[in-house]
Amino acid sequence: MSIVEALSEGMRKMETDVTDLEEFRKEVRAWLAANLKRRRYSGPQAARTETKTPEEIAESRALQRKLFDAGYAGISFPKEYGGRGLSAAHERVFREESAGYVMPDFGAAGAVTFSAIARSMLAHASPSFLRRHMPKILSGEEIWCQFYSEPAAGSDLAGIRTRATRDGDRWILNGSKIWSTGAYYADFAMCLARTDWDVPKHRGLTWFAVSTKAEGLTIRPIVQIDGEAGFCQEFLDDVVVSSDEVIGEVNQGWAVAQTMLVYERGAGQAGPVVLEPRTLAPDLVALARKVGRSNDPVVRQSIARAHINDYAQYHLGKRIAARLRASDQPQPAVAAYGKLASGTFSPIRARIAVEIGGPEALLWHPDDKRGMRYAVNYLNGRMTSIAAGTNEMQRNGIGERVLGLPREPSFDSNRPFSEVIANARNWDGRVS
Amino acid sequence: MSIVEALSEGMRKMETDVTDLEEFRKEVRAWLAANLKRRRYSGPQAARTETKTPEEIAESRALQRKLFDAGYAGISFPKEYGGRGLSAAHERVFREESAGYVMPDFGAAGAVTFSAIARSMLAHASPSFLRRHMPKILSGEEIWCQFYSEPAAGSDLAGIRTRATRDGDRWILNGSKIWSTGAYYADFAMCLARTDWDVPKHRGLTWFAVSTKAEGLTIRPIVQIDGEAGFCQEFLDDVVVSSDEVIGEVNQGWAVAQTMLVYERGAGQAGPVVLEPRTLAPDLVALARKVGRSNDPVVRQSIARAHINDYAQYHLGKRIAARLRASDQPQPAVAAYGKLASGTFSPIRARIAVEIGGPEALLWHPDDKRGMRYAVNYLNGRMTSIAAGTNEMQRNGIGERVLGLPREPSFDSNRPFSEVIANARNWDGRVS
Amino acid sequence: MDSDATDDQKVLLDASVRFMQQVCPLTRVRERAYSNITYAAEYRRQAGELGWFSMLVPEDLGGGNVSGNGVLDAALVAYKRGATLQPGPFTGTNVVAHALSTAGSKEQRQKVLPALMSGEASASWAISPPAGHPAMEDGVSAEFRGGACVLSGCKTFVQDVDESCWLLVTARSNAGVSQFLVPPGTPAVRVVALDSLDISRQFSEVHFEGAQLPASALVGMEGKAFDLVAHQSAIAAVLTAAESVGAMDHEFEMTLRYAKDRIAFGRPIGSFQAIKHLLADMSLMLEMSKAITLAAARSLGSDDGYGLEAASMAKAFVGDAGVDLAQNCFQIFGGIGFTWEHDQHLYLRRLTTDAALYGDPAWHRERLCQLSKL
Amino acid sequence: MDSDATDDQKVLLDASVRFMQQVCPLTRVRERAYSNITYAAEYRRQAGELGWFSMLVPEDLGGGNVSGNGVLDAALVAYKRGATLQPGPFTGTNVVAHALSTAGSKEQRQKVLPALMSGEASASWAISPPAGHPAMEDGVSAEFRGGACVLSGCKTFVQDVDESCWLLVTARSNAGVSQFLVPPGTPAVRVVALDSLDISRQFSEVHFEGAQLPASALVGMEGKAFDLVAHQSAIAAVLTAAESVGAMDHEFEMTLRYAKDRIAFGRPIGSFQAIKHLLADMSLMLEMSKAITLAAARSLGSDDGYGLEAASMAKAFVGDAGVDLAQNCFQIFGGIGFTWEHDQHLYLRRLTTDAALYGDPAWHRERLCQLSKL
Repeated sequence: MSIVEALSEGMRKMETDVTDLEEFRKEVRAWLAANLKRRRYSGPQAARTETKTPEEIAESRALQRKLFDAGYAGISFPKEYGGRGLSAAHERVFREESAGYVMPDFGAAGAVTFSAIARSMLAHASPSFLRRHMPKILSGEEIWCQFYSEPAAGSDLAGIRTRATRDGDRWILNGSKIWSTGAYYADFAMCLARTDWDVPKHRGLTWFAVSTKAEGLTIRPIVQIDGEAGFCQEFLDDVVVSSDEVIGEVNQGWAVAQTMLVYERGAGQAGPVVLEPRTLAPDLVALARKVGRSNDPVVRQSIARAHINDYAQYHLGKRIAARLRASDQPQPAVAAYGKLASGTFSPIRARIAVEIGGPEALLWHPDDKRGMRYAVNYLNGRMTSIAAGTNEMQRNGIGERVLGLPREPSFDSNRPFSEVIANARNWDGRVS
Repeated sequence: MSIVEALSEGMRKMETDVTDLEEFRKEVRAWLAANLKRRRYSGPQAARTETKTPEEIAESRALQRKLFDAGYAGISFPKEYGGRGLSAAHERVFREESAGYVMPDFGAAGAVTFSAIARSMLAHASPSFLRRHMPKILSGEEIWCQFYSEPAAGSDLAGIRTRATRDGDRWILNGSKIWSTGAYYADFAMCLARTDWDVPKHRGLTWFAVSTKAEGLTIRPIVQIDGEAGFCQEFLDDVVVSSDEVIGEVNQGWAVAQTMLVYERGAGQAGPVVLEPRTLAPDLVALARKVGRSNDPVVRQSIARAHINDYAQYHLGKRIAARLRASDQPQPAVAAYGKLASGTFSPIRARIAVEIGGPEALLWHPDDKRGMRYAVNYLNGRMTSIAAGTNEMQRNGIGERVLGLPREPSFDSNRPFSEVIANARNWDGRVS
Repeated sequence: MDSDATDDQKVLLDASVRFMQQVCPLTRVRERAYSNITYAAEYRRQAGELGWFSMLVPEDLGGGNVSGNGVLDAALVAYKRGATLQPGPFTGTNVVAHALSTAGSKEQRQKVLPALMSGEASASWAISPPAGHPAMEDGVSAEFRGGACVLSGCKTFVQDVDESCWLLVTARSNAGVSQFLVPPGTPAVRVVALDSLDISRQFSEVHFEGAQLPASALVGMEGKAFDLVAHQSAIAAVLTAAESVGAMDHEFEMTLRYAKDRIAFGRPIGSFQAIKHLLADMSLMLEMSKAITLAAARSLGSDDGYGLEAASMAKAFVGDAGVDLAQNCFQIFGGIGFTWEHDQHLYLRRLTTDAALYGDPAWHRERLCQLSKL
Repeated sequence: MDSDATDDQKVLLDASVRFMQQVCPLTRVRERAYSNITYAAEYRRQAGELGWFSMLVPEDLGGGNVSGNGVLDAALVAYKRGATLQPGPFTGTNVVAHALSTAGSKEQRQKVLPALMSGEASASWAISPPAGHPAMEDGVSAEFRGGACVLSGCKTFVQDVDESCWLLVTARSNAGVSQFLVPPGTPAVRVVALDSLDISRQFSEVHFEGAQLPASALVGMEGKAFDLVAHQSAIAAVLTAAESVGAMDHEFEMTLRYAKDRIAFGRPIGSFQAIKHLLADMSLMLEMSKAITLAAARSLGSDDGYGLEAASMAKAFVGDAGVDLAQNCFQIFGGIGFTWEHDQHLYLRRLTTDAALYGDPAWHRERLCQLSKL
């Protein structure tokens, strides 16, 4: 059974286990109103990977625990692993209802933990592994991050060079990882390493669970262009991992990665979590008013453009979600539309703010941290066009997997990885 | 001696044969003022391939004859072939001085005849061929066109499938050509055909001079999207050509094509022939005033954008020309900047007019032919982004030949052409 | 957008597509078949039978729709119409039917409305002034003299006016914005057929040379048409956007097929990133165009309080996206797209004209700001 | 743009580049070395020796240039400065030196001008108001009371003001637009250093809290500064555009190198059309930016009657092209470009700020229309 089949069977199975959704919605609504704080629409949330303080993390852990205790963490996860055992539809209802509330915020690492990581584990890890880790994940006790990208493997996700060598019933890991969101406060990492170098690149990869406290592991925050340090770089120097902590099959890591990708792109969520933007770009309107340009027809055009793009993006998201719900199979390439939309329009929107504000957006008093928000948004405007799959990779995916266009010539998919590395520098474009 | 060396030696040789340029400028200025009509800047000339009436062609032939008789046709061409034997610098002086005058207009075919065709012949054809044809070309008696592109060979310029078979001291041509500008009023065509199918595509091509009155040749105008028919399609059905009328060496047609390309892209001109745009986009200003929108700040932004692009394009052209003049060698890839600029900005400019004008640009009284000019410009707005090398081909050229970026993988440059054709349909992007 | 339709809507759409395939495929559009009066009358009659002109009319006036949201139903039909560049004042007739249902006199509702719904008569909306930003109500002034009303001025961009066509004229009087229903053949109303970039439809200029109308020609109260015009404008925006999305969808499919079939340099051109990525971006914009148009139709048709804004947003977004898409398709087709016999130019012409019709993107963006009280 | 320089200009540029490499390479820019007063003074002194602040001053006032076109010489130096994101009010000091040469009093010419040219003192232009479209002369009002003039209001975006910095303030009075030369340390002039997107320079807000100046502080006649301000604005536009082009050129080279070196999928990423075509387009925009900036410098510096228009065109074109280029370079660098230690963000910050400085592209487009009498 392929991963895609396994996933869709899982989704169908859960969908069939239907209790009264409307009843559930009422229950959720009441609980949320009684227990959580509301939030309001104030323009789209700019992508940003902020440094989290230990206090913020502790607060989010407590909030997550509250959800877990009330039965709202892992709503569609099996009961034996700490979930509630309800359907994906219930999960969706909760997401819709909770969209207006303040939820636990572990930064980008949180999204990764609860969507991509937890769900990929569910699909691939052994029952004993899941019993050991999943309840702690759902209750906020174990925050996870990914050790995936490497300095020499970004868009080329399978070009991993971190090496895992078997040593009896344990593995020794060596190499370097980068862009690990929130690694500095995570408890565990899901780490991808190469376990066979003499086969094509997709066929020699394996995932490991690595404690962030492991000996030989150095985690170093990366100072970002906005001065934050939400990402980390890691150096693995003879890090030892027990064979129990392999996730999925040895050398079958690419299958796990594919599952992860599906959930990262939102196929596992199947519903937008943002609010419908019905207020004309409030952040831009406020800025235009502040600089006295709200009657400038050219500025008004820009504000309208930004809001229209927000509105179109929101409804694209809803449309994608509906299509994914209607489908029997996860469709990562369909979800790629949402990613590409965000990667296309976020930089434009950030730029519009800077253009409207002029000096007001570019300069601020040193003691006015809010004054720098337009500049910070601007610097992070390309976050969604690069992180977790560049616009270019989304276009390839849409082009080949949705539109059915013929493939790009591939020079590295059929050769041993060791050979690909050796040949790349001499690449001359000539095909014999 | 390579073509590039031959060309540059030729250019140098002419440059050394200097008479007093300022004296020549005075002579030209006086002759022009006495003999030709002036024209003025009225916004950039939109690319368009218009149907020419026999009367217009006859008028242009007469005007060309006037130039020829006065010694201003083929200024830098050798005297033995009907030219004046002066330098490229003299040619340039004449072009600068005559920019403000009404010159012979054979449509796009004229530009092709006098730059690309005549100059490629000079570099490659035999002396007897040149003595036979060149004086007639310079005097306007022989208008030439190209039989180059084919229905299945557009951007892929060497993918020619018209077949020439040797038969004693003559050749038999069969196949089909397209996009032959002005073929319906041309006297001769320079026709590219495949003379060897068992070598890679660039190595089996040969050029032939074909009379447009030849038996077996059918010339059919192509009705364009703007209703004009300046281009033609041809069908060659056992057309016979004498061996005397081969241009360049047999199977070395690609070298001739390369020379032609250099001159088509303007490397043979080395100087802008347009006027510096110092009047704010007059066509757009007139349109905005007509529809009462000249005070609309959004419209004003568009008008300014259009004019700024015109101005930047003009100065890019001057800069390219200066760089080409300063160089010892023709640099077709440098000239590609001018082509890409035009291909990028012409469609934008045509669209701006339609946006400013609204119904005024989109609709017109049936008896007001001038009323349709914005619509016609709009339809032809992509002419320079497609014809004579698409934007995509220019980007490849600039990327690889100017910027030195690594080549695109090539699947057809090292295999026999017959094999390439057979394999293309089964192309799956896999490289063994 | 078929996947977005309910089963009932699918029945309507399937029947509509069959009708268009039989009666007015692209070959007939090219021949301008609709300029023949007999043909146009028959086309309208069959379209009327399908319910094309009844969807915005309440059931008690003889109208009806299949989903409970008439704007959404009409938008889906418009989408199908756009795919084969259908002629005829579909948008105009629906706008006028809506106006008469909402504000028409008893006589207008009883005499004109049934004829519009059945396709016996058509109607077009004379709204665009010949100059200036399309500040909708300009161009024609109305003056009341005794029992009659005199119209003077000019409207342009009026679609498919023929001998049987009623005109809804939006005009200014001292009292404000008023609307008039002008019967076919009214004296001193001169219709001048124009040539156009878009050859799939017929646009005219209409001159009102002191045309006298009885007071009964007023639709609603004198000077009180502002809100109704805003709503009409939103309907026209949504239906035009939906027709554009249909045209975009069809042209995109044509181009995609070409990118897979056309060989250059020993490969299909769609294997080159220059083409592949362009098509991916176009596909994104097409999906967003579908999403925003459907959202606007749902919102406007369900009176959920954001319909006018959503309609303007859809028109602005789709207007730009449609022209971008047509231009990009042209680029991918290359030389062949310059030929008259190739279809791409028909779509380029249509999408460029749609962008300007009933308010261009810039106008709708400004309108969004005004509706949002900026 | 080296190939555009004459031999004399090349000598100036080579010496300037050596100076910058030795005194203020990018590592020192990152450290904000220029915020140290002693360092800044030494930097200015050496720059003054190179003639950086004399090029817009006629020879009879002690200035001079190498080509006969001072604006062109200064633009070439600015281009080299931009490549390594140099700090210091190069534009400001040159604008003020020009203003004093053209309209300064004898005292201003004899006392202040030589200090500016030698680099002993610097000067910055206080022109941008804190709000509104940068309608240049707003923000500060001037009132004459007896022999003194009182300035009130605020200017922002004032570059690299330090203790030795003269301010040229463009202000409004009843008589029209006037300019004042404000000495360093003037009471009731409060300089507030701001943080900024651009970390290679220091911008400040300057508050005039009823600051009293003697009549001798006027530059030119009261209320008659309009033409001079227009010329200053054009000079600032050209020099800022030239600095931007230098930054673009350097960033493009960095990115091109990366595209050749970076391997993914077994190939250098520059072999993919997605990257290659983007770089080709960027290269085109860069060449056009060079062409239009040089054309503007030539035109403005030779008083050929189209200099103001050309300067606004260059600033508008380069402003947009610079931000586009920086954004595209960021995209090509991908993840590594998000790190503080990588240089791309320094260029992104600079180019984005340059676009807004001394009038953003939209402002200069509107100005072009006005200069063209539209």
